[in-house]
Amino acid sequence: MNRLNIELPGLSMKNPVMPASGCFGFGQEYAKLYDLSRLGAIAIKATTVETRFGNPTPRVAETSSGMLNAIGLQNPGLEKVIANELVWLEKYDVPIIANVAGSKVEDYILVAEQISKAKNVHALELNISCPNVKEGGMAFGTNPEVASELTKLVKQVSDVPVYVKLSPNVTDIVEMAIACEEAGADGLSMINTLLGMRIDIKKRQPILANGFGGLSGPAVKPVAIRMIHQVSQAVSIPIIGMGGISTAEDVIEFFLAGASAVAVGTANFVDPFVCPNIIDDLPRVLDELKVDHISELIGGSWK
Amino acid sequence: MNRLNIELPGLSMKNPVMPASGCFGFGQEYAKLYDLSRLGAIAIKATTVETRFGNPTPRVAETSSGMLNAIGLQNPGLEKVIANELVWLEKYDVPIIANVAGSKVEDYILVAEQISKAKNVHALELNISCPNVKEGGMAFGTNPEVASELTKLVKQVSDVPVYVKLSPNVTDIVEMAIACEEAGADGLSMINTLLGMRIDIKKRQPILANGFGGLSGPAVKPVAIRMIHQVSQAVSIPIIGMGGISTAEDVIEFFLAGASAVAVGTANFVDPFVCPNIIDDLPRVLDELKVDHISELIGGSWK
Amino acid sequence: MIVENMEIISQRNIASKVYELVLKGPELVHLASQGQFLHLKVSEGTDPLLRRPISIAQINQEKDELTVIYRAEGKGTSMLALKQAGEEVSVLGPLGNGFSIKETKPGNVAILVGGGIGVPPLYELSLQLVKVGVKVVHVLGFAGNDDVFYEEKFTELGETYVATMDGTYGDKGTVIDVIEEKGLTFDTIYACGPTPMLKAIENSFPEKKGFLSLEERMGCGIGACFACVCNVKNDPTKTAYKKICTDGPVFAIGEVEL
Amino acid sequence: MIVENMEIISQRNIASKVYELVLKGPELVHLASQGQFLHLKVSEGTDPLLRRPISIAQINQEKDELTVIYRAEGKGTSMLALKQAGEEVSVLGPLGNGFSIKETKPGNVAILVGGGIGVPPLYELSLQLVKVGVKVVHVLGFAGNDDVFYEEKFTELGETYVATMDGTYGDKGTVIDVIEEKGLTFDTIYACGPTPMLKAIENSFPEKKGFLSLEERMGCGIGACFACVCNVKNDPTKTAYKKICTDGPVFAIGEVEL
Ligand SMILES: Cc1cc2nc3c(=O)[nH]c(=O)nc-3n(C[C@H](O)[C@H](O)[C@H](O)COP(=O)(O)OP(=O)(O)OC[C@H]3O[C@@H](n4cnc5c(N)ncnc54)[C@H](O)[C@@H]3O)c2cc1C
Ligand SMILES: Cc1cc2nc3c(=O)[nH]c(=O)nc-3n(C[C@H](O)[C@H](O)[C@H](O)COP(=O)(O)OP(=O)(O)OC[C@H]3O[C@@H](n4cnc5c(N)ncnc54)[C@H](O)[C@@H]3O)c2cc1C
Ligand SMILES: Cc1cc2nc3c(=O)[nH]c(=O)nc-3n(C[C@H](O)[C@H](O)[C@H](O)COP(=O)(O)O)c2cc1C
Ligand SMILES: Cc1cc2nc3c(=O)[nH]c(=O)nc-3n(C[C@H](O)[C@H](O)[C@H](O)COP(=O)(O)O)c2cc1C
Ligand code: FES
Ligand code: FES
Repeated sequence: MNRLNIELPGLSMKNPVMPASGCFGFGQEYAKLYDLSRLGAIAIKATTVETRFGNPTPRVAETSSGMLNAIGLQNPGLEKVIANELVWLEKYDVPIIANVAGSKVEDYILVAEQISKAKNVHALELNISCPNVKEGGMAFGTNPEVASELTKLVKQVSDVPVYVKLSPNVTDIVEMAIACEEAGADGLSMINTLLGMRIDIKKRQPILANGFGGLSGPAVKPVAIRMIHQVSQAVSIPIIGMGGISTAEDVIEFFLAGASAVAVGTANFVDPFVCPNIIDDLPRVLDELKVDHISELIGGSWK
Repeated sequence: MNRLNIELPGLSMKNPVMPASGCFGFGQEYAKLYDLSRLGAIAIKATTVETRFGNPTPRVAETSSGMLNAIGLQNPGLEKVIANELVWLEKYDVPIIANVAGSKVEDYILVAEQISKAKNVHALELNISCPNVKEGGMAFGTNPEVASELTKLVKQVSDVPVYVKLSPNVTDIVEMAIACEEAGADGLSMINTLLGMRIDIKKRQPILANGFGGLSGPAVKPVAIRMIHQVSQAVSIPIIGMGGISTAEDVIEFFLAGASAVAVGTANFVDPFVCPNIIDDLPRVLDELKVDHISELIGGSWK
Repeated sequence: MIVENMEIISQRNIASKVYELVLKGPELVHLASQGQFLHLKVSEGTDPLLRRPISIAQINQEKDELTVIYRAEGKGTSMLALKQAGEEVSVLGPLGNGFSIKETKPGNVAILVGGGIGVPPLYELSLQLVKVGVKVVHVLGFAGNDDVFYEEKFTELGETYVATMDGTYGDKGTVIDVIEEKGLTFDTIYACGPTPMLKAIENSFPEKKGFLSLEERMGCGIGACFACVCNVKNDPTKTAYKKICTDGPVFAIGEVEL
Repeated sequence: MIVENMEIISQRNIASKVYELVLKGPELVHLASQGQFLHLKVSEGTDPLLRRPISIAQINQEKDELTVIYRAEGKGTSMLALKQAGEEVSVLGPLGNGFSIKETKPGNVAILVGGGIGVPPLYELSLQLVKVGVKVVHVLGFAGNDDVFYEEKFTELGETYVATMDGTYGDKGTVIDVIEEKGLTFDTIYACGPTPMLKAIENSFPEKKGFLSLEERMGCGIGACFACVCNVKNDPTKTAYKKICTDGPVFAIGEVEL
């Protein structure tokens, strides 16, 4: 019996665990370590219309139980992602979620339209929550009208279901979620990183060359759990949960909060085998909790 | 030479270190451990008009490098705080900051008016950011108009300068800060806790009886630093910085971000001597950084 | 109450997931008494962040040593279990008000009832009661055979009954079942264990003099954070409270709401 | 590239804040070569969270042992310094492309220039160069007398010059000063150390064949997170990049922007 399979709009997943966008590149590095077909899905790195180098270095800084990153959406650009990265990924039996980013509305539309046509892209993840770019990114994700408008336009052009990736840097996450649901989003993915900063006291300047960065890792887990708990009760579309997951127990906590699948980000840097390890460990935790199928736990803390 | 003294509206501090409100009770417990006169100031526990028991237990939950609390503003009430706690504190040579809370505007006004008349209360801290109460608290701290209005009213009745304690659970912290400054706030104190949750996977319910709680400790430091960095450049009133401070180096990081004094909360639970230890350790760090007086570092990361 | 870096003298696995840890230091030991607890920092860094409250199981004044017994359950206690002799642990304590032995007269009978990981603080209590001439009877409840510890040590001090929930060792059933079935009689009852057990004791022996040691999630452990409060019995206003960390962890039966 | 729990065989303090750590394990050692690095997890919990990149200083295939040398500077390395023989460390590696010894012909002269904590990877490199018959000259720069380490070990392999910035040991000045003052000549230059030193080498010997080992703050260490990229020289679009963790840490002089 498969105790872990999950069906979500566009995504038929063997198990609910995927690497989070930006923490797994386009899979090539991890493919040297294990068979990517073991994953429930893969959220590939944000793709923009043009080739981007991203921000100057240093781009990462450590914090207590967390890290800040300000990569700045470095990626080869739409054309190369489709021609090289996605084609390379075709050899794996795993649905791909394409993370779509841009500076302007037209950018999002262009990327969404084209990348959603790729054979193995089963869903889009609309990244309106990247805190590390001057234009676009989070600016789209902190205002419900703007998010709603963008979601509608992307839905019109996408061949596959659209998940909107929410920013936690808002006063009212429920309002944002509802706006996206009403605009036609097929699912939500949350949370992206919290905007943070660390200062090098010797140099008297931020550690990150970009100044600000996005906080991820176990430190943010309680914020993610809280937001998913709130949002899952207010919307009826599924949530891909993320933020600090590093163990099978964490996955269960996200499910009980209201997630229907999860993404693992920062933990891949600590242990590159973390995704398959979690997948292998989940049945043990389900046994302990006397649960047959993981889907029984969705929203279990409030249902 | 005193290298640590700081002058802020209402507060003439020997050093910039105070315990944060709610993490030090009214000082009696820590007075058994060290002389409270060594502290730069003391922010006492939130005071409401009436005696409050607070929320049911469990009221705290641990998170990675942080903790959640949902104490719910337990306190003996305005009358007893003035008659007992503040009078007891008179024997120490240390300015008191009274943290003012309530469910309605009138509550805030009543507490502010009366407590500001107490001999040793040198400033108020307007708590519009407590995430742990159903009414009032954070509701006042997430809308700039509401915060502004409350600040104005409290300023009218207070005999001492008023610091507004900001909630980090907002989309635009700068907007909140400016609203408070324009309403007449003498200073800001930030950040209060981030709204979070943890779920007990065996019980399938939140660990905290209250469900949500406020996240504090080292985990939130990067968010605090970021917000102080943003706000200190946008306002001209001083900032009491807090969020995850546990070492003298952390204090310097907050000063460089833009704080003019700091409060230490959660770290008191890990090491009850943390405040005097930090104070004693600061000169060593100033030596290492070749700085004569700590005030030279205020805003040093952006000035 | 002080903070002391204490040296680990020994660490032994004495039952399923249960460890006996002996700590040595010149100062704290001499302030401690039965029923008080320690707040242990199990790691250097900020994860886990908070200290862990653990009861004092034995005090050895001559050797400057303290014994604690704990179950490696969650993250913090599991990390503590990895520590070895020679390493140091930061200890805040002694905390709280422990068991008063004055409440039982010499010659009288005290029954000490422990449930699972509530058993440890009863050991130092028993030593002290025996020292002043109180007759002690122990009733120790565990989940199963693998969880039993310190039976012989308690037996050396007085009559000792062990019950397990699954009946794999001793009598099957709860500690209350044992007291009733064996018809045990006593002047004073001291208990530590899960809240349902404490409630059952309160209900079963309403007329007896008794003391219960409570547990709650703690922040500071010293009375400052208001994490660990409980309601006081018969308080219609529901605003009166006791702090388990400083007013307790031991309360007289009927004093606070369980 | 694998993740292996390696046992600490020894840990020695060899200069001010500098430690030499010998790790043993059956697998990783046999994949490693000079100039590659390891990604070390210094604690069990989530603080510190990230692994620390540390170069391989020596590889002992027969004994299944690796040596690394690091400065206990910040939180992570300070915690690593507290670990003792017998404990385990989780190691991800070997990572990156190291120094190629094929670039110098047997009989030719290679100069190995190290600055401070950039010295360690040159040791295994020197061992390998000597093995294939290359004549090695070492120029090692340190801040001061207390910081010097491995001078004798390098001297056993070839001519070795030590410079300190404050002149408290060896020659006063930079490694470049030493090379110029002593009029050292060479066919190939290999260097590891602070970026200003690497830049000075690039500028001083533009016509020489040389290899520089770079540093950058890292996330994954395996090429997936894009934390450690640098620009490629002479790229007008400024979009070409190299990842220090996988394309480096060693680059030919002139390959990337320093
Ligand atoms: C006064 C007192 C005395 C105690 N004496 C003992 C003893 O002698 N032996 C023993 O094994 N246990 C004792 N406990 C319980 C012990 O404190 C918890 O088992 C322990 O804190 C759990 O930590 P963890 O790292 O295993 O779990 P985690 O899940 O990592 O703990 C997370 C957080 O929850 C708190 N927590 C979890 N469970 C409990 C609990 N049952 N009570 C209080 N806090 C909890 C932890 O302290 C920590 O802050 C005592 C508790 C109290 C209040
Ligand atoms: C390829 C490579 C090889 C290295 N080899 C060695 C070596 O052999 N010996 C040695 O002593 N040091 C070496 N370093 C530097 C070493 O990685 C840092 O000194 C170390 O990571 C600092 O960690 P910390 O815990 O002391 O400081 P913290 O301040 O706690 O570090 C915080 C974060 O910043 C990162 N960081 C801080 N300084 C540096 C730095 N200089 N380079 C990269 N990341 C940094 C840490 O890895 C961590 O993620 C190497 C670095 C790289 C990139
Ligand atoms: C280095 C790094 C790069 C990231 N890049 C992206 C990205 O390109 N697109 C995106 O939507 N999220 C990106 N994220 C956010 C993660 O996908 C994830 O939402 C977040 O890190 C929280 O999960 P975690 O705590 O498990 O890392 C990035 C995170 C990190 C740490
Ligand atoms: C147990 C606890 C109780 C608190 N009570 C209050 C309070 O009564 N009033 C208030 O303004 N802030 C309160 N806070 C917030 C702290 O004052 C502080 O803003 C926050 O904890 C961040 O600082 P820290 O990370 O150093 O703890 C409380 C925090 C904790 C942990
Ligand atoms: S634990 Fe803080 S008051 Fe009891
Ligand atoms: S450290 Fe992640 S790509 Fe180099």
